[in-house]
Amino acid sequence: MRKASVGVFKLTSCSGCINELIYALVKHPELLKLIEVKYFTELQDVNELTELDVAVIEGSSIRGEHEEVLKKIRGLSKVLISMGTCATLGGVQSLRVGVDVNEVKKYVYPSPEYVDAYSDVKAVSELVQVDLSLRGCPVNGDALASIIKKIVVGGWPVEVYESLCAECKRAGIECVVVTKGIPCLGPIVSAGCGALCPSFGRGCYGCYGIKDKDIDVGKVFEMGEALEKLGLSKEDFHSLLKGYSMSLVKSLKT
Amino acid sequence: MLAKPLTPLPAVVTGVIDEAPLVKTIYVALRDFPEPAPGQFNMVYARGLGEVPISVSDAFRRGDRLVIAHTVRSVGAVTKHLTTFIEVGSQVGIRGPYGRGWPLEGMEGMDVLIVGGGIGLAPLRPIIRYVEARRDSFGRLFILYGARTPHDLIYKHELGKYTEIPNSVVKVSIDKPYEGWTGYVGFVTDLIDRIDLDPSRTTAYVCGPEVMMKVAVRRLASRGLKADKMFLSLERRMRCGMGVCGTCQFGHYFVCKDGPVFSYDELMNYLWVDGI
Amino acid sequence: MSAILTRVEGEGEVQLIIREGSLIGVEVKITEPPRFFEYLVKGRRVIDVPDIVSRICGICGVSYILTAVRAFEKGLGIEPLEEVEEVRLAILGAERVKSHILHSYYLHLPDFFNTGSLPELVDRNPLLFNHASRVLLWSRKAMEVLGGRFHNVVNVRIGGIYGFPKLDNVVKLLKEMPSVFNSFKYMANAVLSLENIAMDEQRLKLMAVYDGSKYPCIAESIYVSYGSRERAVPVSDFEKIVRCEQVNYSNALRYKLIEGLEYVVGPLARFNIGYRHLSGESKDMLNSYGWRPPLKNVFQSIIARVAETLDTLIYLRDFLENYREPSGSPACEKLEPKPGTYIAATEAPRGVLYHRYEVDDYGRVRYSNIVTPTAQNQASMEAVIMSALEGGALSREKAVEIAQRVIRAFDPCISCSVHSIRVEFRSIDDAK
Amino acid sequence: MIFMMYEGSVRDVGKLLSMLSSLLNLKVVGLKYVNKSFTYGELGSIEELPLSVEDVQAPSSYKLVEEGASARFRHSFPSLKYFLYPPAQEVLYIDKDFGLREAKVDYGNIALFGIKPCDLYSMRVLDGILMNRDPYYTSARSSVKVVVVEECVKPSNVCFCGSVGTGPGVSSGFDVAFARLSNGVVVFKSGSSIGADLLKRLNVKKAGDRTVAEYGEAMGEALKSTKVLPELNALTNALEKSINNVELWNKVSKKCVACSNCNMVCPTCFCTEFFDEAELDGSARRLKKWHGCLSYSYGLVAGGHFRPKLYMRYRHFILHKFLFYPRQVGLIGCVGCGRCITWCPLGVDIRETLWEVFKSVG
Repeated sequence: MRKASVGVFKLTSCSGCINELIYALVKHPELLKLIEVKYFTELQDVNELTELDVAVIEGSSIRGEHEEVLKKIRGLSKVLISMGTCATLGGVQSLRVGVDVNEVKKYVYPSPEYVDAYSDVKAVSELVQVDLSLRGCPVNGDALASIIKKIVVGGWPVEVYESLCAECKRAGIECVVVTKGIPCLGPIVSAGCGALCPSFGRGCYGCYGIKDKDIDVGKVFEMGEALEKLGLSKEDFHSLLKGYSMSLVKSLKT
Repeated sequence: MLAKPLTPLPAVVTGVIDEAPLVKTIYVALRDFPEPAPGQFNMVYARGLGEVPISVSDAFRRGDRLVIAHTVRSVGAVTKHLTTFIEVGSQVGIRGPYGRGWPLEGMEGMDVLIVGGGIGLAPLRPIIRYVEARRDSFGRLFILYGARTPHDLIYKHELGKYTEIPNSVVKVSIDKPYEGWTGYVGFVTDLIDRIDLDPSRTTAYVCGPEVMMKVAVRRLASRGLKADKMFLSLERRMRCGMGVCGTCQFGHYFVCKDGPVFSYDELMNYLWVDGI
Repeated sequence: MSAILTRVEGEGEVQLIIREGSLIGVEVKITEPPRFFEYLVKGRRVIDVPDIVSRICGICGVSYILTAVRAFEKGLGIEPLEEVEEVRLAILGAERVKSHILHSYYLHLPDFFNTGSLPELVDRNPLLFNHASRVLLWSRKAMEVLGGRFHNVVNVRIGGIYGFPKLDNVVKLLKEMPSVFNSFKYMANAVLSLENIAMDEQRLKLMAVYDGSKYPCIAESIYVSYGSRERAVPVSDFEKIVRCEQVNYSNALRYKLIEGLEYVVGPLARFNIGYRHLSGESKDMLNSYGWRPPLKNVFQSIIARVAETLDTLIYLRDFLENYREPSGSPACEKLEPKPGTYIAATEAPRGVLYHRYEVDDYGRVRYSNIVTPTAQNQASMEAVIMSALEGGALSREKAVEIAQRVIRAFDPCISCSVHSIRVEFRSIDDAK
Repeated sequence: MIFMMYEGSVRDVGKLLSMLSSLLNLKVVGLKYVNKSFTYGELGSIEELPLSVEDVQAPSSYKLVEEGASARFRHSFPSLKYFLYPPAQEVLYIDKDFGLREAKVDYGNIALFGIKPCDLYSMRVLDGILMNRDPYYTSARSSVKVVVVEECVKPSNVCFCGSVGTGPGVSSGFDVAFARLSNGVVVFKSGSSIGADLLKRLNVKKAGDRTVAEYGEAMGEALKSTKVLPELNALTNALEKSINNVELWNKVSKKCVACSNCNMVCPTCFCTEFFDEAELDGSARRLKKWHGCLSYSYGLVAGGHFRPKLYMRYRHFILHKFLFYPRQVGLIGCVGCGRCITWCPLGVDIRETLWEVFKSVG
């Protein structure tokens, strides 16, 4: 079998998903024999931007250059994967969206004029066509390995869209909302983490992002109402949505 | 009950035919596999990826083996794999045959009307084989078939031969004008109005996209066909093929075991309800 | 001339400024885009801060969480149960193991084996890879059992933790410990017996969070060693003993001691300052290979990392062996933030991590200042590169390679440092 | 059917439990309450049953209170299907040469102990779908040799078994049933020859007239409190008529966010999805997991969707229980346990939905 050429690129992010990818490679070193890593600065010294079978993008775009780079990568890649919540939905840096970036710069930097960033934070899919979106802050390394394996053997993951609650119930975890009145975003958040927070008796704060197929403004509003009764203010609920689901929040307007 | 109801039988691919863009027919040869009836389907398994329900588009004996044809269109993860990576000699898994096929026994003497849209011709082809093999037992054979473009027609090599079947009428349409196409342009359901139909002695077998089947039902009804003489083959998400996974439910039917073929009068209460 | 930094966490560049054939300056630039974390926590509830700042770093999020948690708990007079604190320290320990193995093996070690990539190193020494992987994969399991996941752990909160780890999971972890120690020792042997680690003395000023009672980790004092003298100040005075400066060539925020001297934080500093607190087993292991404090050169940081990893593994073993699932509440239920200033410092894997938060009358963050280890090391990085290259007639490629190695020895965590460093984006094209 | 009734105490319930293992050599399985959490599993002793806690249930709210001897526990979120049809199972391993290895389910011989009438009924419903078709369910279900039911003398706020005829008492499909009256007396009845034999060996006395009367009164009260829905025939007629009423279904599903908690806790929801795990050597694993009809994937196919709107999936959930199940297996598919009400994080109440439909088109 010809080795699949792979490039791993980072935009605005913490490298956490890249570390999950490294974990996946460490856990399954046989993967390294089936792929040819062309670009991956965290792993190797010699990197070239060339035609790729698979491009993996971590992080979101916060300025024009990111968009150019992304378009270039898209043009060179057969398959483009957005890895993690930042790349797929915007990520935690989106918490600043809605405020003029000059305000933000002034707040953090003594010389704001040197900082290049626009007011928006854009998910990869807002800029180029994405073939596969993986959520998670961070993305789950085991799920990542499973998907890479399928792609390497010539397949494609069969996606199932469901709420975190489905995983929570299947795992036999007692619902924190119903039994303890703890605010939990699980009902509107995409499954994928294995109901991590509820397994520690804590409410989901939405780091896999809200569902993108069956949620509209009305449903988000209903959820907000329910959470408010449990003590999570609208403002704080919106922050959680912004922080982990920004690109969907944008598309929810109307 | 099968001894191993959820376990596919390993099968070697013996032939692959390019039918149309994204569409291939995959032949597998199996020993000890029940002979499928026209309209039944198998679950085809691509190892490590998943299973998909695929209609049997042909089945015949070769020596001690049963050769089964599955016509697959690349739309999802598994079908994409089947149409891209599977070649002669590849291994797949097969479970089946499942479901209730086309009612043919008891229809002797009737005219047979086949209406197929796109890849929907695949499950109808065994009817043609069946009637051809028992030509004297049936009345006229109408084959109405349509696709988006001439390229999207499947069984191209065979379509011409259908006209050679005695007492048959074959009409083929494409949706929009296409350079070089001299046949009918329009929807396949339009052709229903262009044949000499005797509603009192016709059984209609319809398969295609659900919208097309709905139009066909209306047209056929307007031509005087009774609801119990129209048969439709439905598509749904299917995971088990035998009524346990629940994902193919349509009203109270399990499409996999109660169907996939239904008479229109069985469906009447559900077919027009969006998303039932 | 400049080169993209590789095998570091995050994205950066090193620029060597050469005039008339001689090196006149070094710039370590961070090309990582800013995320404005201080702004992201502005207006947020105190309880939400730890999960947000965790995302500053993809390797050492627990350090961020715990520093924030520590700041608020201290300021609000919350004292979590001892069992709770032990769980949190165990999570921090698991993170230290993960970070050190990741850095030492996956990023740094290829330098000593003269390979440019991890896959090459794996090819060349599969046994070493297997052993390092076993330790790393175990640290992942430990983080999952104790904290929920490999990073951005979900089990730490202000006032305690969310849930006690399940005993049967702890037992499973413990069962694997002997083979983890075994693997670690194989890896430690490979590192400690390296013969190409630089030995020359660099006269480094060192800083750590240290109060004299235990190996630097979490404490109320900041300790600075100037080589010949030393001083300790309360954590709350941290901003008085350092100064934040900008240099004209990059406008990067960097930190120096108030006297204008660059300083080093991280494993090397901790090791030299806290050596006496290391366990006998760790000391014996080092001594048997001839390593003794003080370590004099940043390339020897890898020795300190090995020592710390062993010490942390011993801590974790003790914790796991003595763990009983407590029946008490894992956290104090009431959290009523008051207006005021909240400060804490801890030792992240890369060194001193300092947080200061101002909370308003509504219990929301009004202002914050987060000083990361990499920001503090940056001046030293440049100085060390400068001295390593001074006077030598090196080819440009060699010079860049040495500069890269120095930076990797520091283990810069670029994604964490960026929020306080001016950013200059270099497109991938230019880098080619 | 008239049952012979006996009376005893909670001690006799314990004795019955140990008889099942000592005498009949059965593994006794029930809803265990250990370390403050519920799971189905083998019961070591009666102490592991939730006998001194009471569940206080309401839409989106579940609290357990310690009530001592007067506590009457009804249910928590795990229904019997957690045991008979587990949430996730590996079903097949395919090696690199396409050799197949099937997972086996072997539960041994089992007595179900202390299950409630609603859950007993759910087993009949699941049998109708899965028995002799799904090999794993068939195997697990066939291992059940004896069923001991606890009748509900004190249904909860969300219980409506009386409305659908599945409880609070039982009249068939069990071996022994017992009811703990408020005065501490436990009434036993047998529903099979095995049950009769067990009660004989248990040596409990025939119930006195007063006990019989108290039992009758308590069960009557319980039945009354759970009759909260419109009459079933009228209700199903209304549902039939509502099928095309998109506006109505949008209205009743307004609060629903498609989280599928109701599917997961419903004792008669059985839908499953298959997943494959690929290994690089060519081998693979196949897993089966519960999948809810409220989830977006339900009805999704490559290239299209048969239930793209949420109201369609919610409507299917309701219609399946009341209209489709009777046509599929001849039994009503809703057992009236109310779990979907309690465990809906947004408090969607199936009783309200049914009334709304009934009033709108009934």
